[in-house]
Amino acid sequence: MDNLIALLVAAPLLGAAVLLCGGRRLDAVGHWIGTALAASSFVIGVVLFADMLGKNAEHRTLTQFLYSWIPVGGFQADVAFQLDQLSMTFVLLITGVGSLIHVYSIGYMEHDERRRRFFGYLNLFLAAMLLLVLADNYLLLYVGWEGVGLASYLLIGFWQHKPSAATAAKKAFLVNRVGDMGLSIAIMLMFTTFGTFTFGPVFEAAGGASEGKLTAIALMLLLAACGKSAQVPLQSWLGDAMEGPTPVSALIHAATMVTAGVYLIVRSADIFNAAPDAQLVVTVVGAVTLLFGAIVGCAKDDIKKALAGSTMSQIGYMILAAGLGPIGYVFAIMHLVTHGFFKAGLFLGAGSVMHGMNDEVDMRKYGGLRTYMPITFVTFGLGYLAIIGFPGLSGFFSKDKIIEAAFAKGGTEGWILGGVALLGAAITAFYMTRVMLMTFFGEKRWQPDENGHEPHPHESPKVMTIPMIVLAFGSVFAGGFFSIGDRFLNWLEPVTGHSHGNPPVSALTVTLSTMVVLVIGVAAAYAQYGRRPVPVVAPRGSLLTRAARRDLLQDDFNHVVLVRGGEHLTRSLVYVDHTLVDGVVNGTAASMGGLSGRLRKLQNGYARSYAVSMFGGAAILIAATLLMRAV
Amino acid sequence: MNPVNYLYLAALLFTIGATGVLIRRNAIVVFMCVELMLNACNLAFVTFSRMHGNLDGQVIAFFTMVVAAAEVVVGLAIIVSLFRSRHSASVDDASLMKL
Amino acid sequence: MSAQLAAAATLSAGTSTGEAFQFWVLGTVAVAGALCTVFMRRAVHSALCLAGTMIVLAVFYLANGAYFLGVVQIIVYTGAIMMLFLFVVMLVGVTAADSLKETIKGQRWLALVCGLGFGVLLVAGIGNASLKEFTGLGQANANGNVQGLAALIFTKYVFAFEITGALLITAAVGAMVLTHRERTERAKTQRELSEERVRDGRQLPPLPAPGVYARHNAVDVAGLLPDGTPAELSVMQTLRQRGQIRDVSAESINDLKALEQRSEDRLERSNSGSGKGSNSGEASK
Amino acid sequence: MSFPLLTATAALPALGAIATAAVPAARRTAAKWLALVVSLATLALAAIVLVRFDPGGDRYQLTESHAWIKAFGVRYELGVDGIAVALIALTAVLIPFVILAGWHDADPLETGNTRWRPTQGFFALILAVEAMVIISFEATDVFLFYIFFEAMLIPMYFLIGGFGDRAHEHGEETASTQRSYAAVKFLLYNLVGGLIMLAAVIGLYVVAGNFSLTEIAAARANGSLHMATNTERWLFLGFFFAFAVKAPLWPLHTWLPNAMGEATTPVAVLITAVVDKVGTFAMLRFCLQLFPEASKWATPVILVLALISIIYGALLAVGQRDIKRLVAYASISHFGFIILGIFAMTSQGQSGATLYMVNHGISTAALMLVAGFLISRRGSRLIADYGGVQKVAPVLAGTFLIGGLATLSLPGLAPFVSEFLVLVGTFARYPVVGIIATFGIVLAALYTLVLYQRTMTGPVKTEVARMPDLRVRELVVVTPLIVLLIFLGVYPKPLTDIVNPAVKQTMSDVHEKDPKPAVEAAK
Repeated sequence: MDNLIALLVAAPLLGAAVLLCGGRRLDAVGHWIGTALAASSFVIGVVLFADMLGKNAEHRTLTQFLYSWIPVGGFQADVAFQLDQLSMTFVLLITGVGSLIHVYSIGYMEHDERRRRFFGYLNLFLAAMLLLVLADNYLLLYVGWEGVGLASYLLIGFWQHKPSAATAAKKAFLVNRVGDMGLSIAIMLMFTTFGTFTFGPVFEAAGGASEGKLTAIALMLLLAACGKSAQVPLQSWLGDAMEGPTPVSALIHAATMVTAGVYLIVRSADIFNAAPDAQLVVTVVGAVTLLFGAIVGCAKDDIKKALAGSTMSQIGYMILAAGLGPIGYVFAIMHLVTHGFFKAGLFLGAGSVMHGMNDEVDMRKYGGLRTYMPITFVTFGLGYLAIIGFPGLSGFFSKDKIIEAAFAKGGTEGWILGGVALLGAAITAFYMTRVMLMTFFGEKRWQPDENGHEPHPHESPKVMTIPMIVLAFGSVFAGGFFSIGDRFLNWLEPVTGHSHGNPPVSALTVTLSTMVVLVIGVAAAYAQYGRRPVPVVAPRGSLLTRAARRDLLQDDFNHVVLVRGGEHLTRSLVYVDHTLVDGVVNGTAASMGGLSGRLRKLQNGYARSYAVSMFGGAAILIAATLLMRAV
Repeated sequence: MNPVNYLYLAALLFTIGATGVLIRRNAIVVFMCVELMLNACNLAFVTFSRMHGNLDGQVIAFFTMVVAAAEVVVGLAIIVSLFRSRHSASVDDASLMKL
Repeated sequence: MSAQLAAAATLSAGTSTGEAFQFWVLGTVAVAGALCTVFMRRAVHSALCLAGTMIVLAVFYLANGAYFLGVVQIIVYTGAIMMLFLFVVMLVGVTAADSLKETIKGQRWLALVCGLGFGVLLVAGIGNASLKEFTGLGQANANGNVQGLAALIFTKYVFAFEITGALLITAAVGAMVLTHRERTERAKTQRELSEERVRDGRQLPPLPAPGVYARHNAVDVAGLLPDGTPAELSVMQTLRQRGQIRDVSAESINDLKALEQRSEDRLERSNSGSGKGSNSGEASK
Repeated sequence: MSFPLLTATAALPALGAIATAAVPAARRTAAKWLALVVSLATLALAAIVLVRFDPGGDRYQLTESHAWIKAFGVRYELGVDGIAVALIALTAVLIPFVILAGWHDADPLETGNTRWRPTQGFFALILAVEAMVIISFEATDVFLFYIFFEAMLIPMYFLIGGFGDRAHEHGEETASTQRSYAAVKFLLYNLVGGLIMLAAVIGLYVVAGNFSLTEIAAARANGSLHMATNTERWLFLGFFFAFAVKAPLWPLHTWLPNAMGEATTPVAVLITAVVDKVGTFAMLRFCLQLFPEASKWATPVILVLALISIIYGALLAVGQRDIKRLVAYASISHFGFIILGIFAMTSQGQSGATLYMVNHGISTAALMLVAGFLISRRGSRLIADYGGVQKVAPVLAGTFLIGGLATLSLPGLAPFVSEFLVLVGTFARYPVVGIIATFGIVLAALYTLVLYQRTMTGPVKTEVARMPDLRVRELVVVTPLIVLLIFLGVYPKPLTDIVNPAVKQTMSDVHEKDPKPAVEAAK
């Protein structure tokens, strides 16, 4: 059974290799190969899952040692996998949603002549992501970590002929690279602290290390998480990442990759538990991003960017929960899974809408689509209800738990975090309702585009709608399935541990207040966008709105400080290198030349001046001899 | 008086001659200065021979004279041909040893 | 012979006050001569001063018991070599005085510094060499200085002597080779020369003779052309080159004027008588 | 005695060079094939060396030793340790690709150079360089090493100054002047370094009485040869300076961009991937073995310089307008990493540095050669002249991207292993230095991706519109390199197994031990 783990990774990797090296002759069947391999990986996952369920909680952790990767002195890195409940959860999510999105892409990318390549990249992503969650040491995890980064780079920039796409891809990779820096430093710290970076030993030894070191490690891990999961201050790339094809946004930038940060933190629970200060920072980051993403989401008119904002804020929830320690780990993951479902569904819905509106993304040019594309409307609507936490749907359970946990943190922190979480819930309700209304309700607002053909919205083909339906099911029932009888809790607890904390307020109160804010949010949105018609051209809006449209000026800050500053630095350095460093050398050469030119003048060809030197020489010789005699 | 003074005198004359060689431009005068130096040497030799009480010093001086004579002959010949070729006897005119 | 012995006796270790006196006097002369040799502007003067110095040195040789050398010095050096110098000097131009102005930058100072340093060092060297006692040439010159030298030259230094002989011959040949100019082309005949002269319109008739008028029959006075201007050609080329022409045209012309004046006067006087006569004649009519 | 394998490995390319040069000018193609065959044969010999070498065995194996100049006790001593074997293998692997990539570069018909240049000369010179590089990896006699370390300059000089690619924005004349400038600069820099080293070599002889690395090292180890502290330091500096110029280390680096920019791409690869490695290799073999104390004494300064090289090189790479110069500055940054690893004095650092030499050789070769193919198509080295190539020539773009990803040391490709080892090794002893060096990886991503974005993506420029994709010859060059990159990234163990024992030896030479982990120390 253990040996199957490697297959999980191998299958999509093989797919990527075949599709990318296969060449044009595979164009016809490429997408089928890719989908089949993704699905096979899912099947293997399910088999392993069934096997795991068969065992009791203690023996559920499988490991597989492939070979020793980098053995140098005390530095022993192996290629070895570890499959426990946490990993298993991710494996199922990744391969499941992944396979669905493969299917969806078959339809979505139908008219793209580079579809084979697209599926290659998708498979590559799956492989890297699985490697990430299956690795049994941080270095191997790092490989997966950067692998998904690469895949996301390739997929965001899939339409490279669009400069915006290329830039977005580069930006995503660079920002992630900053996070990766954090991860690599964390690994180095682990190596110097524990002499290893394999999960088991590290977590055992974690107790022995000084808190300072642990905090440092934890913070570095957090930096990595921020990069990958688009948390403040490294969130700026996610919005631009929407340049990629919509399935990519659904799979990578909503369901799976961006949640890797949460995985990392939960996986490193033992380290974080031992570093409370770091945990506090985590919660703060989570809370801030939560609001940040929500606010951005309210202002965007680009449907995908709006969803991206919401993704940010939802992951904010997860990070927040993960920061709460044992109280929140489980719920973080749970929300992660449910979010995986409904957010993927939402994105696929958005994709379907764009598909029908020949790639129009501006919601102000939508409106009243529910009649044109009913399935999309329904699935999207279910996803919407799920994400705002409509009672009984997935989001309701998972988010509610997180808010409770936030309060349960206790103390003023608890209140603040809980409050923020509530506020976030309200805003979520607001902007999601806004999206919903602007897209599917009201009268139609689309006009013929510049070359004059009117978009005639139509429902997407089956191959696209079926995945959406499946995901819709997920987003409806997953939460309930997990929560009833604390299934998910019992499933994960052996890995992450769990504690109830001390809730200052009863769960019921929290739920009720959530409901209240939810209603407020929806009502506000309805008042804004449901009652009165939506202007096709966005109004100037308040200062906050304008800021939010510009991602709260994050990019402007980066541009001014990093890009401009960097450009000036490099330019001046180029100048310095040419004039100073090189100048010194050339200057030396020149001065040598000048000197020799001067010495040359001594050779003036006059016999008499030569005679003088001869004579002087003679004098010196005599002097020398005399001195010798004297001494 | 101590005959060493002769040596001092010789040294003095030699130096004067040498300086002359360096200062004068006229080849003939330069030549004369060389002669002066030779003579100074001769004086020194003679004094030495008196000092050591044997005649070898004088023999050397004698040879010096002979060689000097030969040298003068050739040297003057050179000067004459030089003068013929470039109507001047200045040593600086023959400054072709420049790069 | 006895004189020589006596001389030899005097040439014992010490030196007589007479010799000291002689040394100081002649030494000064020698140094002065040397300095003049260096600093005289005309080669001739330098040569003469050098000759003087050499003679002084000859005397010193004698005083040091090198009789043969002393004589040789006077005859060969002062007599032959210096004369050779003088020949050359004359050849180059006896009056050509070369300026002592230094052309090479810093050369003079370097030279002086070096010279000074060198001299000081030499003196220092001699000074701290222990040269106290003198054996003197007593028995070396016992049976004649010349004989002694001869003995040495023809026994001990015979090879050196022979080689010097070879050297002298070589030198002589060398001097000839250097100064001898080989005629490369055929000598021109009278006709050719005269045709050449006609062709490039040079003075055809023989040159005019210098020294017109009895007063000036010297070769350095240019003859006068009819208009009284001096005829350069009438003076020999060397003098012309050296610019040693005495121009007498001006004074001779003045003399002419004076002459005419005087004849005028004389004529005046003879005319005056007749004049009166005529006047009176007109008056009688 | 047994068959002199090492001598053969070095001699074969040397003879090949002579033979190639002897080919008549009319038969250029024959010369090319001859050179290729010779380099492949050398590769085979190197493979035999690799096989015959026993990682567990003595430090120096396959040794040969003959008296050479008795008067100075100079001996012809060869021997390889793991590090040398790895680098010899690298050289032998790269040269065939260099030759293949330069197939047309020296061909007057192809390059359209008005001045006819002997093609076979080009290949003969390349083989000569290979021979010299290999023997300086093998030499265990300081003097022998020095000779070839210096002699290398001669063929390199002609390769840089004599042959350039057409791709120059200012036409052939400026190109040639620039070339000669670059060549002279290269020569002078390395010559100065070499002369200083010569002084140090002589000094070493004066102190030690012979040139044999093994004997001196042994004598140093067992204390029978004692050096005064200052003597040792001066000698160390003498050696190190030469190697730092060759490596090159900031601020002695300025010759590299000129040389790599002006030379043809194969030669540029030769410089940075093969020749410069001699410098870093020599630091590891000579500086540390002969002058352990002095090395430790100089470590802080060297680390700082290495750091500067890393950051500075990367930043300048970002600022370049010229593809080849960009790669050159990137290499400067990478050499910073190598030197950092060497002088971190940890087994991770030094193994990492050795791996880095190999990996950097391969990755730079891949990137630079593909860049060369790109340049040869468009005839310009300016990044601004490209755009949208990806759409026209996807394979070219793909290989270029892989080369770039290797340069930014993406996990899964070989350079990552070495770079991470270097970083960990440095961090273990000097945490701050390690962290600063880590910024290098971000900058690496920056310049690589910017280069890729500007050249390969975006709308298709008209000039590149009908650019052909990679030809068979070019694929033959690139594919093996990429495969090698991936293999060594996924399974570097074979390499580490060879290198580790040698590094252990070096560590013991400098009397250093890896720092112990904090927690175990706590226990």
